[in-house]
Amino acid sequence: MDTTAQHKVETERPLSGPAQPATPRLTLSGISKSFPGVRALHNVSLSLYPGQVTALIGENGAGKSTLVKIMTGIYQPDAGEISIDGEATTLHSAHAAFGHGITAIHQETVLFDDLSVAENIFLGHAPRTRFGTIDWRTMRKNAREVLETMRAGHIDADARLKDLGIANKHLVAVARAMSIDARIVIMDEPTAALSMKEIEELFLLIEFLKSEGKAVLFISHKFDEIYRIADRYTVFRDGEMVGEGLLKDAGQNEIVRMMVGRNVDHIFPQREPKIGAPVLSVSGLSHPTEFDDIGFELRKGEILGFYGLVGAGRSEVMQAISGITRTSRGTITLDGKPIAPKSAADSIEAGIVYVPEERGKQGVVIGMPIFQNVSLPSLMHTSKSGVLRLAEEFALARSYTERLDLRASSLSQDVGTLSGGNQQKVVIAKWLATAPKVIILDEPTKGIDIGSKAAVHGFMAELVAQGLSVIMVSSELPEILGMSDRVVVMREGRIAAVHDNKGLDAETLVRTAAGIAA
Amino acid sequence: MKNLRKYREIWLLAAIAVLIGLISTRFPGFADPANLRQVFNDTSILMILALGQMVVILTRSIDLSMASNLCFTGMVVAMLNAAHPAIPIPVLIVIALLVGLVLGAINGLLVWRLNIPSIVVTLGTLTIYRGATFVVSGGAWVNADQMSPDFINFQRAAFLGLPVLSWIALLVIALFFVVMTRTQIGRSIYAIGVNPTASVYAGIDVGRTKFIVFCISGMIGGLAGYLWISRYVIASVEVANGYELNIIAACVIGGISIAGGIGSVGGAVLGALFLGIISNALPVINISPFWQMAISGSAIILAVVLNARGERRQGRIILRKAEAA
Amino acid sequence: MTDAPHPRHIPDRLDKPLSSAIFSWEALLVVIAVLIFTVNSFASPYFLDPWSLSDLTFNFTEKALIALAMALLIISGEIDLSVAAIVALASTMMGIAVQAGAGTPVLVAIGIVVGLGCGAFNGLLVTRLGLPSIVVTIGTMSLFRGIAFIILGDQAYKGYPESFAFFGQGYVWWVFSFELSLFLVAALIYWFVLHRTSFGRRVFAIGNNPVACQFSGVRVDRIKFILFCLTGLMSGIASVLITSRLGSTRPSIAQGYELEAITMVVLGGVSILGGAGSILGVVLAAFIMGLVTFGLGLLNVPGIVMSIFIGLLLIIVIALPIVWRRLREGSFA
Amino acid sequence: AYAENVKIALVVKSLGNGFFDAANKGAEEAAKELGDVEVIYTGPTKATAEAQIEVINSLIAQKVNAIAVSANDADALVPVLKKAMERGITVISWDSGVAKEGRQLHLNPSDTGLIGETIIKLAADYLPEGGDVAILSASSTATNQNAWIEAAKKVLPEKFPKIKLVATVYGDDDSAKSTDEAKGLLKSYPNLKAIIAPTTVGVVAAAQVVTDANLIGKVNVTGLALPSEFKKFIDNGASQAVALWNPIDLGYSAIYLAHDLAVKKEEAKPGATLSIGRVGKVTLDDTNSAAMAPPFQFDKTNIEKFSKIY
Ligand SMILES: Nc1ncnc2c1ncn2[C@@H]1O[C@H](COP(=O)(O)OP(=O)(O)OP(=O)(O)O)[C@@H](O)[C@H]1O
Ligand SMILES: Nc1ncnc2c1ncn2[C@@H]1O[C@H](COP(=O)(O)OP(=O)(O)OP(=O)(O)O)[C@@H](O)[C@H]1O
Ligand SMILES: [Mg+2]
Ligand SMILES: [Mg+2]
Repeated sequence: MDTTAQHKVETERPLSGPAQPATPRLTLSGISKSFPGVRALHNVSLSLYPGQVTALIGENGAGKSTLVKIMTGIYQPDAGEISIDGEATTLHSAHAAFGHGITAIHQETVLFDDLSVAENIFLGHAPRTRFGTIDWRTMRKNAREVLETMRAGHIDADARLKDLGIANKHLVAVARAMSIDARIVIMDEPTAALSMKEIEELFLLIEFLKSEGKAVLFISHKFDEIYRIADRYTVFRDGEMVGEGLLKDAGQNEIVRMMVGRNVDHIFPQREPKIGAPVLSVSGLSHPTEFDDIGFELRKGEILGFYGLVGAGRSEVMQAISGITRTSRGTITLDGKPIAPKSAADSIEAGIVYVPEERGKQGVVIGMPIFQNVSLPSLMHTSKSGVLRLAEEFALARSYTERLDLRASSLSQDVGTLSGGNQQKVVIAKWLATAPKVIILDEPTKGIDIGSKAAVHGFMAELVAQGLSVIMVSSELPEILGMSDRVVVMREGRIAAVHDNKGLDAETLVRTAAGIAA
Repeated sequence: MKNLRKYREIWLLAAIAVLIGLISTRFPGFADPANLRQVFNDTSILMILALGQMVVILTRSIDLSMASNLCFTGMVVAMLNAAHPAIPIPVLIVIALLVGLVLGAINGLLVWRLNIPSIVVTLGTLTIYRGATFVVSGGAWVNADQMSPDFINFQRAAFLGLPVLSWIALLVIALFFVVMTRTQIGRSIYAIGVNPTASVYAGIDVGRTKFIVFCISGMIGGLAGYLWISRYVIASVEVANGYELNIIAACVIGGISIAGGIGSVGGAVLGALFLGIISNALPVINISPFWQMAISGSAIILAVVLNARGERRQGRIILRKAEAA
Repeated sequence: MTDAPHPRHIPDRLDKPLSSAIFSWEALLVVIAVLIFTVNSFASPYFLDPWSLSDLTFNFTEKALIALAMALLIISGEIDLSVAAIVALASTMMGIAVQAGAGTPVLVAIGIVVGLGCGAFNGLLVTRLGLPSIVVTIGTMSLFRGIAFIILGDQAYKGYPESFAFFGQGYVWWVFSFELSLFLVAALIYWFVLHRTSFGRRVFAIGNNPVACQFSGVRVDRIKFILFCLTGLMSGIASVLITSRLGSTRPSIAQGYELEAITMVVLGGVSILGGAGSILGVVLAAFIMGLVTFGLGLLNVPGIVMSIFIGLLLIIVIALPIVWRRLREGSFA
Repeated sequence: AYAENVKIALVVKSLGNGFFDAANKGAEEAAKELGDVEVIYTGPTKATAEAQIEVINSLIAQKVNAIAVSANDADALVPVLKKAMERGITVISWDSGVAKEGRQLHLNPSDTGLIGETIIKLAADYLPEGGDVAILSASSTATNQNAWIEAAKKVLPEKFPKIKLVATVYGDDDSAKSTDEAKGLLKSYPNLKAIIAPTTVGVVAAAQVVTDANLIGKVNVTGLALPSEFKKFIDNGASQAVALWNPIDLGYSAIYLAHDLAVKKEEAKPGATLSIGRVGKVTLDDTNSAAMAPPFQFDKTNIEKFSKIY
């Protein structure tokens, strides 16, 4: 599969259109939206221009995704006006938004696992035969064409979506957006689950969309991406619009100040690592299909980074160490004693906790209050011979969530009503509360805004200073380089290299991860 | 895995062939075309009902009220026929479809507008519709003597060597096949089952589609109501009592996933046939009728175990992909 | 310089408006129960009689005992449709034991053990093979009752010992039957387990997100297995009661109990999708169903017409809060 | 002597069944004759013992004077009926009996042995050369049907040596199941000459199956049938003759007996002779059971007339 081919035609085109095109393609003004007990958006405005990329920036819970859902007809605003090409409209359903050529790649991938790629692209607007029935043959042909134009011809239009890798799924989502000849394309944190290579591909695509004159809304917490791809910015804070303009006129610090309301300088915490004896050692760990011969050591007070491209198998290894998936061979030793966890309960008891990366599915229990989420793995400590003690649960939940600067109205609030980033804080709090020896964080800052990121990093530094050991799985190079003492690089289910993080450079890491010789 | 899923119908067909083979060793006449035609005819109503249930299950819903709907509609048309024997049968069938549609629409509206889980709604209407049968009939039965000869004989008339009932079943199967594979609504039904959230984002009106699905199962229930009553020539409150579970069992055996999104018209038909063959064969191969229940129970468990095997996700197979690359 | 982030204080809980307590599910059920009770006592002169009221409890206690365990199972996101079949199979096994001359303690033990065994069988199929419980139990429903039919055929077992009759026919004190007393005690135990123990908490959590629970060190399969066993156990106990009450066993015993038990659970406010519900609600629902059927029975309304009322009650009680909320928000679509 | 009416509950196996509706007609007739009787016609819709118990519980609470029950289960009703008797309610069973300790007397529609013989004779009369016959019964737990089949089997060898009973199957009084079973019989026994269905539901299903299979004249359907439901199949020849006792008389007698025991304080003891209005007198045997008239036969000559009555 040749996905790395360069596409000269597109990249050589002049970037972005005129500085200030005459009419915005889409204008939102005075939009407000409340949920029971939460004011998600208050009187916000936003304009999208053809051939330009607008970045929407804001902390977790600032209301970005809510706005996306309003623009795509999924939520109805309580107040405000939407106009397209200068004409006021209401988007009373997703279908209506579709009809206006608005399409979105949502924060959560929302596609159909059990349907074919072609159907995923054309569901709802499939070509018809003259009898009015679906014309499967034309649909497949068109799907192949759309994928071709996106240079994603390697994706089989007849394949089931569930047999595709995550990056290809994203491409299908984009293909769907392309297939309706969208005029407005919205991307809500599209890069959060992608590796660097795939992010590059995505950027090429966005350039292509721009060149086609589409208006693009791009949401991300990563400033390097924003500065690379966007022309304009709009900043939200606590559901209100606090600034907008051209990116070339605004510096990062200025934007961060707008976003947080204070200065944040994200410098990785300065640590004086006091590395001790090995705490956890793994050797020869193998799984029939996912990974092979994994061996490494984690020492007391150490942060061990795990780097790799998405899909390298890091999460699977960590889940095996914490007893969630079964291995076929290999040994795990904790504090010199061999352990063989058969479930997460075993590993938590032994002192190893795994903070999963899929927050919604594996992390939070939506439908339950924050404090019950936090106490869930620690129930044996907050209860006495099986009988619950609420006061202790609240105390436990409070001490950890407040340290992570959780934004919530009360500890009895349903986690489901928190923004993505705040949910992530609950997830981290939950596993920290078990007082582990070894903590494995899988993409701990995925989807977390810059202020909270600093909090999480600071917290990690604090943890190791107290003598804990941390494994941090991350696909973000700055995070890996900024936080780890040593870096394990994984590629295709095997360990490719172990580097000491002294004078380690990004290039070496990327090369080992991708398997390209230096 | 793709293969197993693709060929599930073929596996089921093979299982049915083996079953027929086994029965034939004890009762040689069973595999005769004439007998198989009869088995098909005997199973027609179950097949039709299973198709109606299938579309509901595909959307992650369930319709427990189908058998009660059948009972109610059957009673209504039987009473109409008894009172006005002159009403032509096609008109009665249309009435049955409409009555069924109304009952289905009630389920659908409650699911759609009030967002009550379908299992709760239809658990309620399961008893309500059957009770309503008692109310409209005053508890009295309508028996063969009160029904007009046309009413009884319509489905029995032979047409090109098959009874009309079989033709109706074939027609319904063909209709469902086209709808489920070739129309927007059919594909939306699948999409909703696979991923409801994504369906909303894709512009499908999930609530309205569910409403439609319940209307379909309601109409099917109504149609089956007429067919059932005219077949068994008695309309009473107890008609098809508990049959809702047979319908669901047929779907399950046919590989329709209770979690929605997975299943096919062929599967539902074959699942119904499988059950039909068992209930047809047990009496003729001299297995005590007391075994019938345990056998179909085991068949259901076996089918769901096998289907789950086929559905099981095989992981992402990083290593093999790596080797292939 | 980074400004020090001030940790914000998060209160334990916000003061709930009184209205939310008034409109709670249990309150609604209490109102309905009182309403039906009042209507009944006006409609029939025979209703307000301690013995009548005591007789009324026999209509629901066996199903309600099953409903207690079923509530936990449904909260955890599973369901068991085979409970009535378990009752039949357990009763059949007790019948065999009677034929062999077993005494009362042995009979009770057999009923309970068979129930437990059937529950464990369901639990194993669901947790070990990862099958959907609704389908598994549709299968075992036919299987268990089918076995009862194979064993009994057209026979009936009778001749249960005198002392065995106590469970289904005896009184503990005055009008309080053994069945009712057992139900009240069981309800108390289930209430405590579900609402006051970490086990109960985990049951709720599993119903809301089983995967996250597994990652959080909750032994999801083990808990589900226990819940299936409990449901089987309660069915076994119900089987002892009903067999004792009827004094005989037939394979068709307890037909249709599964749907009635589930109706009780759902009417009691347990979410059929799992993750929410209360034992108090289930107990109230059991009494409401008993009151409705008995009240209408006193007016000689046929059972099938009563079932219309139960069906309507189920839908109305569930729809009411939704309609109410929509009307108040003025957003009735 | 009674200020208010005597309340007698006629509890049937299931509501809606034409047979029991006819019995209720007789009950009302008896009530009118007796003057001070109020009949409560009730029963479950599903023919199960549990449902019948709920019905009886509410009758006990209503303090009815007497309960006359056609039982879905001979044993399961005993405890609740005992309770009724303890509370001073007169309990009798009719049609389908309750075990001795659960009632004061039982009124059999006819003599069990006689019914067993009649159902075989109905088939044999039209099979001078003999041949294979099969029985399609109601539910496998139905007490009365089982007793009749037993009796039928007993008389077979001596009285009808040429008739061969090849199978007994159960249609559960469910028309769909009965149909399947009847079909199965025709398939498994190609030489079958008659289907005997001692149940009003099964006999209709079997006759319809024979009609559908174009076997009229080859397979004779017979058994116990309600003339109004079955006329069609006598007319079309699927059946030569069926039999039944008079359900109206049965309901009439049940009310009479219940009234006698409840009001006149007649004692039900072996050997006692009780009079039942226009029907005459019955004598109790040593299980306190009485039998009414022999089953009455319907064929082409009289079905027209009786189909108008019940
Ligand atoms: N369905 C809902 N019900 C209640 N509250 C909600 C709902 N959806 C969002 N909110 C609340 O609205 C606010 C805005 O959430 P939104 O998801 O738009 O944030 P976001 O800017 O996308 O954050 P993130 O960067 O974490 O994704 C949050 O306080 C969130 O808790
Ligand atoms: N084929 C796929 N289908 C669905 N989701 C996938 C697929 N491949 C990867 N993902 C998702 O992408 C994310 C990251 O991939 P995954 O965890 O599998 O890779 P990894 O190498 O094991 O871990 P990491 O991304 O931490 O390196 C996860 O949310 C995972 O569920
Ligand atoms: Mg968001
Ligand atoms: Mg991962």
